[in-house]
Amino acid sequence: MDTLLQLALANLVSPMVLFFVLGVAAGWLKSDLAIPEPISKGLALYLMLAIGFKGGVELEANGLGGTVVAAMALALALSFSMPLLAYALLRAATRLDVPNAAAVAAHYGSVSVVTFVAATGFLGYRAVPYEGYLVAMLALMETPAIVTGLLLARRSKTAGTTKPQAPLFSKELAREVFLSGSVVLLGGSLAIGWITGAKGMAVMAPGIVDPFKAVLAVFLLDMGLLVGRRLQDFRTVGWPVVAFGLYMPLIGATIGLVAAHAIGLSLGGITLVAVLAASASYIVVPAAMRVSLPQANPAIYVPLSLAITFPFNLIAGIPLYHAAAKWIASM
Amino acid sequence: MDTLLQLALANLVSPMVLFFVLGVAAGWLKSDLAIPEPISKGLALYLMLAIGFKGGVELEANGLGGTVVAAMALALALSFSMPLLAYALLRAATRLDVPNAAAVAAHYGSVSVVTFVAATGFLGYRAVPYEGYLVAMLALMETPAIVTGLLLARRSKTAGTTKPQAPLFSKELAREVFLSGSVVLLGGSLAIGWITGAKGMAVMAPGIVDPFKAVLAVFLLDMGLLVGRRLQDFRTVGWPVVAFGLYMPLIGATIGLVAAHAIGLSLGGITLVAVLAASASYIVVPAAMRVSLPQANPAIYVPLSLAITFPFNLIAGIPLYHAAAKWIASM
Amino acid sequence: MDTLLQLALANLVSPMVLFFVLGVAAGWLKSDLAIPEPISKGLALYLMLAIGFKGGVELEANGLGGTVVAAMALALALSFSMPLLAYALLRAATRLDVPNAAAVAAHYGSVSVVTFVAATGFLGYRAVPYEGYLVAMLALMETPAIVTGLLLARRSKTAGTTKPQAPLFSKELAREVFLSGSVVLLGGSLAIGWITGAKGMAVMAPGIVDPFKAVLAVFLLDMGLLVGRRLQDFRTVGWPVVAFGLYMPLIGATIGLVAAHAIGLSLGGITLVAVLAASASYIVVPAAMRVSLPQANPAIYVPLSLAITFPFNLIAGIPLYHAAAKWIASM
Amino acid sequence: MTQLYRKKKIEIVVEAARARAIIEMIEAVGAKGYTIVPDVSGRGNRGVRDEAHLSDVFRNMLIIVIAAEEIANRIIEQLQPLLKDYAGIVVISDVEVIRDEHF
Amino acid sequence: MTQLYRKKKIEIVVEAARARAIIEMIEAVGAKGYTIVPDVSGRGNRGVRDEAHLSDVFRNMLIIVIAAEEIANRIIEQLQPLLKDYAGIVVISDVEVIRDEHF
Amino acid sequence: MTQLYRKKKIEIVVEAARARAIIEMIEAVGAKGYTIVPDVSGRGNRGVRDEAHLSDVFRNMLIIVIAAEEIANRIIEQLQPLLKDYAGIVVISDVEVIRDEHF
Ligand SMILES: Nc1ncnc2c1ncn2[C@@H]1O[C@H](COP(=O)(O)O)[C@@H](O)[C@H]1O
Ligand SMILES: Nc1ncnc2c1ncn2[C@@H]1O[C@H](COP(=O)(O)O)[C@@H](O)[C@H]1O
Ligand SMILES: Nc1ncnc2c1ncn2[C@@H]1O[C@H](COP(=O)(O)O)[C@@H](O)[C@H]1O
Ligand code: NA
Ligand code: NA
Ligand code: NA
Repeated sequence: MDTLLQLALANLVSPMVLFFVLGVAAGWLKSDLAIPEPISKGLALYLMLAIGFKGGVELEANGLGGTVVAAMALALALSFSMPLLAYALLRAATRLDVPNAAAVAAHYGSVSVVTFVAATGFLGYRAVPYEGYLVAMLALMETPAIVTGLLLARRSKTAGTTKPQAPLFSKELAREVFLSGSVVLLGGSLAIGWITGAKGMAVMAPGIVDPFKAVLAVFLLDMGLLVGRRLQDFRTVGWPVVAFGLYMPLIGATIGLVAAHAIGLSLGGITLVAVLAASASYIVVPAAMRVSLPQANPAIYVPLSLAITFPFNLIAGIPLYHAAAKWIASM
Repeated sequence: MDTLLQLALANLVSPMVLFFVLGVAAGWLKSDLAIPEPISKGLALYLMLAIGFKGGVELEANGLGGTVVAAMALALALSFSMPLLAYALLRAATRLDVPNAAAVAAHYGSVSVVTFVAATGFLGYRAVPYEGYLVAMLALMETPAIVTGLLLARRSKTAGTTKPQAPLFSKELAREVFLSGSVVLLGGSLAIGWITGAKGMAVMAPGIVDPFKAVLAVFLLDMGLLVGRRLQDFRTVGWPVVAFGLYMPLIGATIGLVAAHAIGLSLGGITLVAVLAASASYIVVPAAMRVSLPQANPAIYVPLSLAITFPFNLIAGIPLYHAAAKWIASM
Repeated sequence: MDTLLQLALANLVSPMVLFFVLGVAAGWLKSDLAIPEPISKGLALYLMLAIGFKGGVELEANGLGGTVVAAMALALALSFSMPLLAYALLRAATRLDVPNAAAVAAHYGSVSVVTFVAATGFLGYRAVPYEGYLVAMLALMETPAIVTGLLLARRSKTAGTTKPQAPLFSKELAREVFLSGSVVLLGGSLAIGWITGAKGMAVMAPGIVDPFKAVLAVFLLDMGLLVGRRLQDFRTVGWPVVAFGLYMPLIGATIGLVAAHAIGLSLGGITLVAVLAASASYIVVPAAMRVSLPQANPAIYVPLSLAITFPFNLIAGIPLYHAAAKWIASM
Repeated sequence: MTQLYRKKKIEIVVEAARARAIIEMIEAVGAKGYTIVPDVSGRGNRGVRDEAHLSDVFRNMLIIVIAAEEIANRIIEQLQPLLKDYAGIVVISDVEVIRDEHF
Repeated sequence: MTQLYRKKKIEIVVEAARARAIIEMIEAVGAKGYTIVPDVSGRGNRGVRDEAHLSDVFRNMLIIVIAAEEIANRIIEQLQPLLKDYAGIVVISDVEVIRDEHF
Repeated sequence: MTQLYRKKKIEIVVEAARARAIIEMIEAVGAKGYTIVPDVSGRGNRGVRDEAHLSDVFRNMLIIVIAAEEIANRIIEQLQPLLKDYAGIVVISDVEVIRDEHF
């Protein structure tokens, strides 16, 4: 336990987490500190391009080991199935109705790119290596959960509408799911990194490797501002739902730990899969839900994943999951 | 020919070209991947500042050799005269009317900054040196073609209008031509690089040299998105015009190769002049044409230079012109 | 004097100052060169984050020496008191009425972050060390002057209004003063640098140290564009007021020099305090004045501090104050 | 004097997530054009919708259509169901235009 | 046919520094919503107000409120003192809306 | 009650390349002010005009002028030739304003 506390404290005093905390404080106190919208979108794109490209280069360097296929299958399985568990918990433990429970559930099957990136930063800080192809898991896990969420919501919809039931997968949704900017950029950069390998990395490194952590710190400042301004939305959400936002990551991480250990990932890899399973989407899934499940209230699912689960994972979750990964890896 | 194919393939798998291809695919498939407008303008400014500054520093280092004046004269001559050739071809081989043919012609006398930058990246990758002052040619070639284009358009205008003929060069156009942002930034950075020399470079290098290629890759991703979204504009343009967008660069490059060889430039320099002559403007000239030649249809000239000539030069043209430059330089 | 001239000339040919001059020229000639608004806000945030963080790290490295408290007290004293002097001069030497004189005075008690940053660049270029905690002075001096300015304006207000006098410090103003974005970001980054120390710096350096000067150069290009476009506002301002914008920095710098020498700062430190005292705010104070002293005309105080005092300090002031600091330090 | 033509102006403030569907409807119904102000914020029944957005979930758009009365009526008719479950308002007014062929 | 309800539309162009106070007034007076176009430029009595701004001092905002006549009158009444010393204009017109419950 | 004054509102959606000329005309004709929404997208006779632009060639602006009827008429008169060969629409409506001295 001593190590765990030390880990948590060391994480707390990294510039990344401190800038996040600064942002939360400034946002909560209604400071006019604000990072212009296009800049913050640009930073998000940068992080995805960089992490995807690095993953691709490492994939090329280390080859497609036997566990790669298993890892990809695991990614799909987790993203498709975790919403079922989340939905059951929400219906049992909160008062959310069917569409809202389905929408929230979809978020927890998907992932948070920035939480993943912060976890790679955490590992890098401690020189813990991890499998480069896990970035592909990140890309794969973004969207399947949306499908499960919509299927869950179906159950109620049939009663409410008089029109013949709309197809589950509209063209608009398909675009949202398969051609979502983050999926394309993560996947595309991974592919380009994989094709160009070390030679490509030599070209890209001064832009995407060296300043990476500083950019991440600035982006976390921005996320903090967003979270700080949304802290008051807690009230809308209700305490049983807030509690879900804290225990669901723990459940997800546990599943991730066990599964990642089972397919034979390294210590770093186990940590990252736990983080993926624990994190919740706050960009891609909200957008998809708003288009395809408008009955669900965004004022519930956005603050839940953004203002509760995200900071929890960033500050407490990552060191915790890493400690647990150590323990499970040493067994 | 073996070398040429190899060159083309090697160019194809550079991160720059691959990010461009990724962008085209994402744009064509209507992915919501988008680089915020201010970021993409910022990246364009960065490229111009960096390339201008580097050119100036190299100019200072190597002094104003005898060929400099010749190169500058060549730049002006090419930009002023190439629209005449382009216009004749367009009137003979396509159905464009006078204002549209004149407007398109003006684009091909001018240049594409990004194509030039990509070509310097291509040369850098292969450690082929080139004359630093060629950046000044780039700046000089941007706008003279506009004047020729407007003069060509005059021929028809006189008939159509009842009002006394407006002066060819309005104040608005003069500003567009001489004080266009890219001309000022390229020229100004060149001058500053030239004044501050190696000492200035020491200050600026970590910002403008090291991450340069990564920034270029991101910018090409953005250009790809733009091209991908405009690919459908082909239909508006018509096949004879599309064909012009492919053979005109070849003609231009040939003229550039011969002229550059004649004034005694190095292998790298010959390649770059060929690229300048082959490339077509899609920022400065469209803006000027819209102001001064509104009868011409931007839905013709923008997709032609942006979605046809630009990708052609980027992917096939640069390695081709370089191979040709090797051949001509070895004679 | 020989050294002074040399200093001034050397400063003039630094890329930073030259890019500023380029910007002024382009802005004045109405070139359409423009750095997109979000980019320029982003660059300003970058400079503050970087300068704050570096200051914090140096503070941690060198410990809180005896002079730190004295320096902080000096910062508050200067910012609170200098508007009194400025106000007296303005009322005596110009025709500005009470609210306008009070508003202008407030600007000169506060500081210009970019001028400070440019001065650190100037010192860095000459390898002159300075006390890291001076960044805290910068943060502390931003806002107290606002309070003095508003108190000065009170004198006239009582006569003009029929309503019961509004409280001096509205909630809106408090937010503007204490939670102004630049105060929060400077102070927060300083704190984070101080907490994370050298380890934090290792993480952040490739992002905030290496490209710092190049970013500053680009930001000064942008400031130049702004100044160039506002040069015509001179006419609104009137010559006695313009003169104030030139002699007030000299008076402020003199006070700063003497006070900084008195509390025992190094050569670099004396220079920077002089620069702080000489510079005038053009972001934080205008915003606060517009909210709390709307009778004052922004078309007077913005061009005065932005288009007159800022360029004066940047081009002539910094080398001058540094020469004076050398002289006073050698006594 | 320039000839003026009477038209209806419809202004729609709607969350970005719904904008695409509405624009498709506007085109389908036969309007000859529309204008979009891509980034507006506001407050309404569904609380504050501001600029600080990672996704478009809390972003509003303003869509403006000028159309002949008959087409305007069709648009209004079809907006009601399209706005169910979404944040949005619809405002109609009388305007005049020049260059009738644009509408 | 969809039922339409008569309302007033108030458009306010005002410098950004004053926008917060005006929005608070609009809320206090009982309007159910408003829309903001956050970044407009312009020229008026107080000269050019453009986009090139470090602070918000030279930035304009456009605020749009749709409200029943009575509330509109209250807003207009209170705008006059709020605009003293500030750049800004107020424009009122007649409009119709659907979904009356939003206003 | 606050005094209201009847004016005309002219809204012009026009491609950015033409905006400068139109604004100069508006000033020349004697209007006391105007407001610009600098970045709107849309579709009209000349096809889609969207945000993805390197140059301003495919960008629209929205220009709003409030003016007395007489000046409004002059503006409308002069817009017709200025819009020839350019994408753009002109919409006129009746409005009321406070603070008459601004118009
Ligand atoms: N009364 C109003 N006046 C102007 N804009 C409004 C009004 N009510 C709502 N809006 C705008 O319409 C959006 C959606 O409204 P609502 O569906 O009521 O939440 C809000 O975010 C505002 O931008
Ligand atoms: N006649 C007008 N028509 C349209 N907008 C105007 C008009 N007059 C002023 N404005 C807008 O209102 C702002 C403030 O106006 P003013 O208080 O007259 O300086 C200006 O910056 C313009 O954006
Ligand atoms: N009927 C309409 N309603 C609203 N905006 C329109 C309409 N027609 C055209 N516009 C706008 O005016 C611009 C130019 O129109 P046009 O000249 O018809 O291409 C378009 O890009 C739209 O932004
Ligand atoms: Na998850
Ligand atoms: Na060319
Ligand atoms: Na000062």
